[in-house]
Amino acid sequence: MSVGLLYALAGAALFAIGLAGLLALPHLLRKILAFNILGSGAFLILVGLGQRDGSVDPVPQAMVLTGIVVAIAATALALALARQLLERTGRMQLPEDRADAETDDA
Amino acid sequence: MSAALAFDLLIIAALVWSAARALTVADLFRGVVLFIVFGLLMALAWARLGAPDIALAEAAIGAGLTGALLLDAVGHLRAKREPEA
Amino acid sequence: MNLTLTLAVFLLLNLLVALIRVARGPTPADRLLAALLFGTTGVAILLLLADAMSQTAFIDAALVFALLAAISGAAFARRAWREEVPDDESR
Amino acid sequence: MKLTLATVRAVLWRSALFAVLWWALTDGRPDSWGVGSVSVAFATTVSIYLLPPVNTYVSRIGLLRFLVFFIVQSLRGGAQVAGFALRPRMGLRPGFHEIDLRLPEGIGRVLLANTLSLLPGTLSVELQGNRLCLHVLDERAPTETEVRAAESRLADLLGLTLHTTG
Amino acid sequence: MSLVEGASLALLIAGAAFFFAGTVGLLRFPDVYTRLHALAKADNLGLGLVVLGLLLRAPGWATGIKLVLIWLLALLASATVGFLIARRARRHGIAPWRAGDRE
Amino acid sequence: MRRVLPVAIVALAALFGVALAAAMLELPPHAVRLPDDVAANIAASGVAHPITAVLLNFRGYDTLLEIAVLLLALFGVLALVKPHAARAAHPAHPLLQTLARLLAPLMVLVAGYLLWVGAIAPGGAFQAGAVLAAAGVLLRLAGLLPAWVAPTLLLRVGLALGLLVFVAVAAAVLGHATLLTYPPALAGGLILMVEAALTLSIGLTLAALYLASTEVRP
Repeated sequence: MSVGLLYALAGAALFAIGLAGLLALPHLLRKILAFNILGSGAFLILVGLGQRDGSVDPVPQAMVLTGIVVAIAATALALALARQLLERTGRMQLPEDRADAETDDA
Repeated sequence: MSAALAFDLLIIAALVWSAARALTVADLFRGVVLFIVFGLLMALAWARLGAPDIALAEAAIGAGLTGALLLDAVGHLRAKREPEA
Repeated sequence: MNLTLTLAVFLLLNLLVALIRVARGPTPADRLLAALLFGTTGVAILLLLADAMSQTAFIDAALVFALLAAISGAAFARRAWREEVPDDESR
Repeated sequence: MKLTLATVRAVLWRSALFAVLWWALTDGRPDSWGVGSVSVAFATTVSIYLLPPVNTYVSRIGLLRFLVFFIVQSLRGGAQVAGFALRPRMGLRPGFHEIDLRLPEGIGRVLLANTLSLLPGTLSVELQGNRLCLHVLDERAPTETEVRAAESRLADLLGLTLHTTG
Repeated sequence: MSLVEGASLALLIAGAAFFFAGTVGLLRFPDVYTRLHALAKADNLGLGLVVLGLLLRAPGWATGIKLVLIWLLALLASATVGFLIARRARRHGIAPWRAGDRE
Repeated sequence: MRRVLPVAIVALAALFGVALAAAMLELPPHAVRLPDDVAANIAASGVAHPITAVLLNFRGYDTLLEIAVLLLALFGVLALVKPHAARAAHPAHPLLQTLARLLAPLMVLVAGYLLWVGAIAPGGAFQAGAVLAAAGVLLRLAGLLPAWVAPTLLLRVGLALGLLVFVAVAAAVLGHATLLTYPPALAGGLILMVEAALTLSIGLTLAALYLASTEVRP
């Protein structure tokens, strides 16, 4: 198994973890972390699969580079929105999640 | 087992572990610290994948911006809470 | 047998052991210390990888790491670990 | 900013320093100086803006002596901490130690606080005015003498005069 | 193995040993201040020795200067961050561990 | 019900991950060899580093859209900041200030280096922009940069510069060929120009994102 494929498989695991977290966790800050983990998983899959035969492929690398910068911009925007929600409602959770949130905001 | 394979497996195990823990630990601040660690590990992973461009970007953004943004958010959240015991 | 790579593996292992401190705490600062350790050790690992994989670009990555290492710590001390006294701005 | 001799000298020295760093970064490639000259100019401008030049004189012999002192003490510091960490019974005797600095206000005190954090047995904890609070690993160690030694080296380096405490 | 190579190897291994000591200190030392000592000193010496070891293998002056610059930056960062965190800890009223206390 | 839903989500996500991994293991060898295409065309791209060639020449649209996305995110954040709600900088301890005063010029220099090196080796506008933004973050943490109030005209120009230069260059070469296809003789110089503007734009936008998003007040 090549190094690329190994990391691509790790990327799949990270993607799954991020996806589960994004959907299941009520706290918005956790959702943002989960979103970033999901993104990192996707990036690893892209680059890892791109070079699973051992050669370096610049195209997915360039795409991931763009993706990282977009991800940080999205994170900053999401954090700002979450803060706004905190100011408005006093909690960092979406209204529909509030009913079943009990443990997560330590 | 070659040193390279050992390095890759360690990195991957640490990546998956820190990602899972960052989302599941009870304390939010601990989650953020684990996420910062996750970002630094990602930079090493990119280096091992032979993608120094991405390693550079991840190092710059992971160390410089993500950490600052998230720590700021945690501080904001704490300040909004009742003073802790 | 590549010795610099073996040393890099050793440092990585070392780093993962240090993560126990994140779990143990007890103060937020203690938890962050492990992340700060990642900064310096990460620089060393990248430098060793640069030697082992003959990729000089990793030295640049290490330089960026070292240059920005202070930011997380400063953000923590200035923003995350505030005084517990609630002042007007934190209401 | 007024164009004084100090400013001109600072600009020259700092751009020379940045140029050397640029040379090192780019591995001495001659075709880099197009971007390089602009970068060096920017870096120097930012530096002059953030750290306005003051009339301090950096003694070259002082610098050399300070460097030797610093490296030797760093080695000792690392060895000491490693010793404490690896010994079965650590034998730590930590505590706070307050001290009044004789260095004048400014960069000297900041540098001293940073240097002491890297020297054996001491970690700067608070610096307010001329009062420096240190955390020491061993209360029985002669902290006072070590701080004074570092202080004089720094004063030599920066050409500062020490106040007498009293 | 030439003399330079041997020296470089020895320095690298010594550097790794100091990183190890730093980790042990981080785990064993009793309070946040002493742990900061471990971080600031053992690590910088660790990185310093690793840099020195790689310096002996560096292809030219330029790489050498880069490596030394990296070390200096790490020194400056860790001294300042150590100070900031220790200061915050003291402000929070975290008392230092004294000999005789239990961890 | 409350406990069942998260468990179901985790199970489904795990299933998804396994399916993804299985699909990757079954994947046939590459049908198209993109690295060969890149290698074949790199001589005409104006730079020697394949990733920079892809980002700014072969797939220039991606980068163009990316900088637009960055600006959009900043607009989003700025919409949340009440004007003049921002506070003046609260000066940090002299030690942190000194660190920032020493490091910020170095960050500028390193950003310049990353920009230059992108033409021949790993590096480029993104990395340079990120380092530049980090300088802004550090200065803000040290209390040396005022909090975000409202962008001045000069700042606005700086923010938009990357996008503007990119579009201007694209328009200028439009008559020559299709959009964002540079004439090979000029490609190197044009890419450097675009990259310099991009670095400034990305750096300012990321720094502004940090400054503004940490100042959100009702």
